[in-house]
Amino acid sequence: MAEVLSLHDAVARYVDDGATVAMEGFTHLIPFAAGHEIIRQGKRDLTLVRMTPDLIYDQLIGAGCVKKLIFSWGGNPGVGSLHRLRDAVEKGWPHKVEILEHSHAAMACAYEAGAAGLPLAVLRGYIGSDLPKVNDQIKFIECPFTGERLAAVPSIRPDVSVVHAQKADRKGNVLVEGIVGVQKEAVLAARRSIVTVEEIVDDLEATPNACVIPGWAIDAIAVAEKGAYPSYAHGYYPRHNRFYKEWDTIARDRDSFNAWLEENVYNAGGAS
Amino acid sequence: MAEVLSLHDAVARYVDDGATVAMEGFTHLIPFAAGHEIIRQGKRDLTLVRMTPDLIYDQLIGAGCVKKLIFSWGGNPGVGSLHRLRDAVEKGWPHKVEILEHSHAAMACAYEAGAAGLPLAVLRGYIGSDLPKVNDQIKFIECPFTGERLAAVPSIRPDVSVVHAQKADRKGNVLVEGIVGVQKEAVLAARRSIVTVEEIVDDLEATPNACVIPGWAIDAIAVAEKGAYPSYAHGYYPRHNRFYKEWDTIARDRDSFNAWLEENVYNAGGAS
Amino acid sequence: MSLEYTSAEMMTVTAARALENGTTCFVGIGLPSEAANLARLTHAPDVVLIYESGTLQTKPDVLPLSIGDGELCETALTTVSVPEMFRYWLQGGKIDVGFLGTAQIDRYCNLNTTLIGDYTAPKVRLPGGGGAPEIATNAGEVFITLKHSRRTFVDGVDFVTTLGFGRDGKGRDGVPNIGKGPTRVITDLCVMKPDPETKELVVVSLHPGVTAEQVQEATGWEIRFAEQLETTAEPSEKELEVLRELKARTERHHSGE
Amino acid sequence: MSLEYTSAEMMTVTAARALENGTTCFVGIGLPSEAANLARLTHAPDVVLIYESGTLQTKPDVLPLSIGDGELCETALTTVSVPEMFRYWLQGGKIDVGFLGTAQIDRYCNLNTTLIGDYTAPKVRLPGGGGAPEIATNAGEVFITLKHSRRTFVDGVDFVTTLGFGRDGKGRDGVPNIGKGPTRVITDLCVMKPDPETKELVVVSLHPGVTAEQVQEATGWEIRFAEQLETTAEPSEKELEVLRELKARTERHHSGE
Repeated sequence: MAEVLSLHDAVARYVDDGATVAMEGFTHLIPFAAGHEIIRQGKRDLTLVRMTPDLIYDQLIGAGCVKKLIFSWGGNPGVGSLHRLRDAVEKGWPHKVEILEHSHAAMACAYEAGAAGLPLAVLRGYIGSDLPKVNDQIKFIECPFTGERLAAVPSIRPDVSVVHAQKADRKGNVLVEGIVGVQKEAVLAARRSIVTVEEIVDDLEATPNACVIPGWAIDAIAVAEKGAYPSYAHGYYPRHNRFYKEWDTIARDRDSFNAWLEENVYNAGGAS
Repeated sequence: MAEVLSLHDAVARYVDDGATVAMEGFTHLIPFAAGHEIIRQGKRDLTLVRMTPDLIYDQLIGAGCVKKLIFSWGGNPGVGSLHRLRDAVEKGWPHKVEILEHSHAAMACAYEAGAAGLPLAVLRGYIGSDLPKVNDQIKFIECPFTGERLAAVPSIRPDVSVVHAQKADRKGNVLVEGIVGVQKEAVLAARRSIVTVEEIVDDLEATPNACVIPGWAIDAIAVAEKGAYPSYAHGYYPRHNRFYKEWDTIARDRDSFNAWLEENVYNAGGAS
Repeated sequence: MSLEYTSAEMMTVTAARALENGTTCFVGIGLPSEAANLARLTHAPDVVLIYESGTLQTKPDVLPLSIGDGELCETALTTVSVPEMFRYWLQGGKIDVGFLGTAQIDRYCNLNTTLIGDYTAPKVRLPGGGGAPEIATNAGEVFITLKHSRRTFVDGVDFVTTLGFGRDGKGRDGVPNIGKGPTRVITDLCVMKPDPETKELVVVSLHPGVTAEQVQEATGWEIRFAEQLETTAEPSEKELEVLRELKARTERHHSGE
Repeated sequence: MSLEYTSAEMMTVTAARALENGTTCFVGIGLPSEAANLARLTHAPDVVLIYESGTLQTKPDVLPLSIGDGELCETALTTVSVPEMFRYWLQGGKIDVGFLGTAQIDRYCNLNTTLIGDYTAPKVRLPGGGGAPEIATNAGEVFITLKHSRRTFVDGVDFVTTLGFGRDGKGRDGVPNIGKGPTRVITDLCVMKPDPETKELVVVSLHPGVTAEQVQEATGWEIRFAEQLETTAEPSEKELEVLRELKARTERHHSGE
């Protein structure tokens, strides 16, 4: 049953050093506020899972929280590289980050399989790609009916998933609207889950088939206004595309990154 | 691209004798009007697929359209048996119907896999059940990651799927709302599809994540007002529960069934 | 003070009491649905009722005739597709209790809803498995409720549609990722639980006025009784009132158009 | 009459023309997105654009910076989850054309977006595969567009992120349920198609003013030219006007908050 906590307390309670953490949001509703709280609390040795690492994981990697990254596309969308990710992978700063790399289709299926309680996902994927040569978690099985060779990947079952959504009601039921990505799957696949929301309301006003995650399938709800910024929340605020472009300059250099982190994360207090 | 046809023409064009036909609608939006049109056109040797055969398949079986039935629960919900189905299976009237029997979980997964273009569905199912002994399409595979034994069933790929929905717009995009069952999966899994709708509107007025099937993924749209009756259409008319109870009497006897069929299907004209 | 009530009411009330508040329950149609909704309307207002039609956390005002009546969707928190229901919610491990009825049950709680007689030439063809085979293995535990008779309590079911504990009581041993299975069976005569070791059903409680002989008479095998055989608590006035109102509302609703 | 246009505009217009009206197109971000939207705003109003963020049949007024800008959802027919997008729509065989960019391409249209150098010690780490590996095999056919240079057109990609026709041109032979693969590559210099037999890329059309020598100079292997080498048709006034307005709108939009 979802408990309403401060973001500080939710992260302190559910994100342990060394945990496997999925913070999802497919370009939309990216849980930046929660990511910054994880940085502020100095979590270490995290295995981070995310289809599109985006700026949020660039920041967590640059801040030294991350031991391993499982992902399928690691760039600054429409802009270029994630410089902190590259610096960690190419030069080992602030320390070496191990990577495990998939395709989007495989990760999406692996979340789906995780939500479905299965140990594996089966897909028609990775045909002719070199990715199976560098990721030993990609295997192939034979269909017992047709003999077709299909890819199999382990399902994703994070220790904790963190997502951001538009709103929760007072029972902790959450409405996600717009580009819903793999958020519902990430929450259902995880042992524990934190959902940050723009606001808590009396009535979700959801249509019959809306994407609603029941409160009893969530561990903690934390209010984080503009919690997806500089990403966006459909119906609340737009994506700050200019900041995504500016990040290219900020993150290119270790000092300017550190200065940004100091000012915007460590000294930004955060929801308490 | 969806073409708007009369129900007569849609059935005449896409439902061939001997075809595998899935008519879905999980207690809601059951395509009765289309089923009656199939009976009127005297289609024969159909392999019918449906999780819950319901009255619609009882009628098709009693009318002699059916060679084989693939299903997971064949009753009159909350009332009792499907007497025409039982008469066919137990006594071979009007002729013997072959059955292939699954569980709901397996059929739901098999539709999902069909929509996903896969040859098989994998599920944690059929443990300790005798069903695999009488259905040779149920196999078991070993997870290459955990060694767990999981059930595998062939995906469902009908020649044609027929579903009923609330409304279509003028481009043939369809909105399904309420209990959406496996309708979307049935349409996407099939080679051809017919969607009957209560009405055609200018604007679906769908919310961002509503269950909308694009017109280019459908072959034919046919208007069939009250096309799900005596089942129901959320937002249009309620389920005729009393008729479901009355059906028990009508269908129990071959003569009363034939009389009902004569009056309510053969002589009912139907949308032309 | 003793109230008047039928054995069917006794069964429903006892079944309802088994459901704890806050539990997530995957509800079968018929008797389980009646009991689960009675629980929700009495001691367990926050019980989460889930029907296989995709309706999550539903609060029907009248009992549904089918598993997918409009009432279920209209009063649900949200409604998901049927594949999602079986994959994410049931197989995904979100269900505490699966609540099932059955046509036949044996001493190891195996359920038959497929047929009477031989599969290729059935004497009576029943509806089939529906959701039960996976509800019974993927839910945390399973409650079963049905009327007690020699026709339903048989010495070996004709067909194991749904696993209880297998024909030898060992059907769940060593199987990974499987629920506890049936933990109680509630009939109009008594309450039974599987023996912790052998998994054979043991009568643990007789409903008021019911004798052990009556239970044995209605059971197709030599049934065991617990050493500390209890008497089931009677329905309360409140429970009977709520149940009768629920059934009256339902009757009025379903006899209309 | 000859219009003034840049080689980048020539590339986008030519790529746009490749998309027929009514096609369902799975659109990669960047150049493919620009071309696909130009097609939609000119000769192909009913082209169905699908982005991996789950937005089905979207009609953005400005080009999205990311694959999941709000603009895509707001103008879409509907938006589905990302697992559904990859499972039902891409793998389910509903996509006619996958439209991709790349960092490196070789003579057999294999694409590398993973890294330059060695996998364990990369010289340059690129973003990775994203949707491309399965778009390239599950879509009916694949169009590729990128700028022509020796950095991008290499004699053997460092890593096959995404299958063209394999290192020997036979990577799709005998594979069941696989799309046709790349059928054309559009750059700022020319249009190439795979040889029907060997699958090696052949230049079939040079853009106006471009010489075969320029193309060879910008290509990391000895590239073949078709016997009937054509000249690509110039952009029309209408196409240039629509493209420039689209880019100006986009620029204004993205430089704001």
